[in-house]
Amino acid sequence: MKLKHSLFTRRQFLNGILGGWFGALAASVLYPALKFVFPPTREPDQVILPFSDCEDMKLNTVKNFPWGSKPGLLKKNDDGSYTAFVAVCTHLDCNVTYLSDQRKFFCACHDGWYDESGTHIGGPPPRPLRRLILSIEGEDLIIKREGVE
Amino acid sequence: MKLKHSLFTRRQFLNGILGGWFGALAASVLYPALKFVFPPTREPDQVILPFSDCEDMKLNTVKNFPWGSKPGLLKKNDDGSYTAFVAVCTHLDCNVTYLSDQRKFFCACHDGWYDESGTHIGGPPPRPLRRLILSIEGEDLIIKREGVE
Amino acid sequence: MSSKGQKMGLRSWLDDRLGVSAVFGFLRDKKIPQHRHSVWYYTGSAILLFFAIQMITGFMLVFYYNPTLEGANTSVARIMTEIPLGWIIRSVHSWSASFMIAFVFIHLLSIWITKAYRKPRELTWISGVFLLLISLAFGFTGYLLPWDDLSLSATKVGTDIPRSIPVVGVWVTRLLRGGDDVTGDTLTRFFGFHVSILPLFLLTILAVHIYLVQKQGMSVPVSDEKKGKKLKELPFWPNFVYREMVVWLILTGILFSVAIFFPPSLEKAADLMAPAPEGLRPEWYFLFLFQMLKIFPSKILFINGDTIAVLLILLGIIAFFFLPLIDSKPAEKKGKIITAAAYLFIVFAVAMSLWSLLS
Amino acid sequence: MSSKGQKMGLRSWLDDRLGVSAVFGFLRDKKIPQHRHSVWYYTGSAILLFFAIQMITGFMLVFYYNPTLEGANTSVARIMTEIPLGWIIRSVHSWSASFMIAFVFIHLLSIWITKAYRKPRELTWISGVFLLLISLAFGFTGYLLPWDDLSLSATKVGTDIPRSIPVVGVWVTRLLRGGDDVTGDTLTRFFGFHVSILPLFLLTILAVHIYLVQKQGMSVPVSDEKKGKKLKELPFWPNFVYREMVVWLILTGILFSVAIFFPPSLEKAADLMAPAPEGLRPEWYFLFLFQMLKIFPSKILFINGDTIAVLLILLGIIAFFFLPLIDSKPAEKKGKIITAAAYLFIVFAVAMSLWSLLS
Repeated sequence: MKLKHSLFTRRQFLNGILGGWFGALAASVLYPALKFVFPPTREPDQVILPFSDCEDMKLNTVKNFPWGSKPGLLKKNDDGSYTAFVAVCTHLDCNVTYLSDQRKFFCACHDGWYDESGTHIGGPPPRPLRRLILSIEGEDLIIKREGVE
Repeated sequence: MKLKHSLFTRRQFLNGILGGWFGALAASVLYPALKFVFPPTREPDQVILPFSDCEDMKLNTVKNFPWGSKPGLLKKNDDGSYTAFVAVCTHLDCNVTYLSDQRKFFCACHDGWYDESGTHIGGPPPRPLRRLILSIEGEDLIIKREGVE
Repeated sequence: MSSKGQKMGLRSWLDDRLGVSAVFGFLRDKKIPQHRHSVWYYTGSAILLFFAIQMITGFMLVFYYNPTLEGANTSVARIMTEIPLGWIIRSVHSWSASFMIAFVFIHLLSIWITKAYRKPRELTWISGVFLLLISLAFGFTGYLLPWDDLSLSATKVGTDIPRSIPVVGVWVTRLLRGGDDVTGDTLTRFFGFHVSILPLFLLTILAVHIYLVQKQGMSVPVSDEKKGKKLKELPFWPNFVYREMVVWLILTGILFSVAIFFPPSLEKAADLMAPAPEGLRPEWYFLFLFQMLKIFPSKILFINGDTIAVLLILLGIIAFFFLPLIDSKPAEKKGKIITAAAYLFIVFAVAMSLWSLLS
Repeated sequence: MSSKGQKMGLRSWLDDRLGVSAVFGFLRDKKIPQHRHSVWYYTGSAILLFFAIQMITGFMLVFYYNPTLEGANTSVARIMTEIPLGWIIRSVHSWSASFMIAFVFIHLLSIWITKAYRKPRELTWISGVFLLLISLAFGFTGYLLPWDDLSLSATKVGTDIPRSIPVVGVWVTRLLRGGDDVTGDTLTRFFGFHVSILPLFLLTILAVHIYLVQKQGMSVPVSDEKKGKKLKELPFWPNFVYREMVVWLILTGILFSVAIFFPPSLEKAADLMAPAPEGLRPEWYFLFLFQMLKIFPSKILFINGDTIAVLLILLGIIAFFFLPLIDSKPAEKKGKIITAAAYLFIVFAVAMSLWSLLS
């Protein structure tokens, strides 16, 4: 049935109303559902360690610290300086370990190798290890994510 | 088909074999399943409390102690003697509390009342509170289940 | 030709393999009788709506809920405060459960009163009572999961009730509790029932139930059937389905509004050693049974009062279950006693619930 | 008369309401063709056997397992040492999973090689591939639950793989992990998939699959069909069912023997901060994919090697999925390339698995 002066048939009108209603409902239901299922994960902006804990590290050794839910590795270089890495292989996310005697980082999952500066030198890893930015303020060793002021 | 000199038909024989096999299998499967689903629960045979903890209780007060996964109540009577109860209502298993001012045990679930000796005096409870057996050995207050030597 | 022809081609390709044209044909020809009791026909699909919402929100809550002594209350608190919009999901799940059970009661009572369970629908009724019991089991197990004082005590009472049944009772209690007492194992076990075992039972019986409803067609109430004249009918597709959709939209709207404005609270974590809190109350749909147990005397003659109360309740459930065999009159006969029993039950349940709420 | 008459009466009473006589009649008349490839017909019911065992033992394990960072490993240890006969239940669940997946592979390969997926069984094949993927998802999620070092690393790798897929990949990883990293939330979520979500999917698709198999009857291999002569047939009931039962008894015997003599071990609890252990290996059915990822170069031209590997695997799955549309020849034609591809796949998978095991 089409009324005079109407652009729609009654069926089109009803379908439009119902469809629009369902669409709006679906969207308003989907939004909280997605928010809930994909909660935001916050990587920490910075982690603060007491510097005294790291001062007496031997040269060419590493120390574990928690970087959010991932492990971080603080490495004391041969010149006494420090470097910090996210100790997670850039290939498929396994935790790496530092082999002091070989001066290499090693990921046991797929035989991934990095040299002591974190550059990938063997196996499947496509990128170097992620570095974190270090600064010492008073008693504290402050470890920051790149790009955080 | 029935063989000469045979008491069974072939069908009976096969059904018997298969049925017996299934029966034996079912029983051997059911036994571990039931064992697993109904694990034995062990009520403790005894609980030992340091007597020093209870010595300075006021008259007509109670002290909580864990009796396995249930609460126990140690009550100091007016004459300075002690009584121990399993503090669980005999009606439907709710935890009871002792009301010092009224000298009664009370279960809030269905308004159950017990007098200070644990006898049921009001509401739905069908039996008195369960008593435990007390003895003092040296520094220890030993609380035993009835029937345990 | 081309587009429509392709569409026809795909349909017949699918039909050759799936054989679903019989189902579609059936649904296209299905008619819903129209009379002054037609409104009850919508309760079935309302239950399905709430059940679907329960499934979806339940799958979501399972992502964050921890069924352990240490984790249960904390993880619900985390869902309520930390996970984005978690409080809405929990609130919808909790309210939708109440709505679903309310509609299950209405659905069964309407069938009871209109005698729609009579021949040939006896098995449909029995499967429906099964579904009611499973829904109540969902409600009972779900009530414990937030693990606060009230839910712990309600569970202690609820799982102790079967113990009054002679011989088998104590084993039922142990099966439910995972031991002689309510402990962390009970919580883990209730979670298993709630998310893993009960859903499979419910879906299986639901499939049978829906199949039976389709197979036997809609029942017409006694009062409308005996008039003898032909009733008006509404095509199932699209007329009835469209009306159902409108009902769904309204119910969803009400559900979400209630869920957003009245989210369920969360009390502090239960302590197995603490005395039972005052004001203990189970979910509203168990209130009348709860009140019944409360007012029963502790001894009747020499027998434990509870045992009698529990056996009475059990007898009631069995009678309800076998209602179509108790009232096996032909479909067109009146049944005044049965109708009276239904109203009596409603009055009894409402009165007991109110008594419990007001005392 | 009396007893037999009553039995007939009950049967017709039930049939009036349920309408199952069609099903029984169908099963009574069903025939299984006999030829030299008939042995593969038994693989389907073997899968059902193992799946039933998985359901029952799974329901039981859910009573004691805690899906939390603190509780997972401890609760499995408790099942292994404290709960009566718990180690057997866990061992049967673990071994039955392997047996089930092995038989799913055999089932699909036999259908691939005998070309039983051809018209009109395209949808049967596709539903079967779905069932394979769901079974693998069961295996993958279940592997994490004991929460030891090996299972944690395997899960980190497994859930990171989708990230290589452009655009959607990162969201798949986040959906699986419940965040950017594998944490306690991942464990809780995997448990939810394993005990609550996947079972419903599997049962639904399984119902469709079994319906389709019954509707279309058993396929006869190309080689036997073109001989033109009539094949011998075995009645489904009781002859074939009895033979199946014998197969079940033998398989159950083997399963229980293996489960009792080789129970799975339990390593110490996983530590999210510890380096990945050496000798990391997924379950055996993922070995060939694991090895493939391991040997892929890190860069091919300018593109990330993993991305290419993952897209290749994805392409393989899609091709497998749509096999009946790729090889759409009539059922009686030979298909040498398809047969060769099947054998090639078997050789490839076995060689890669052995390489991984021996290296």
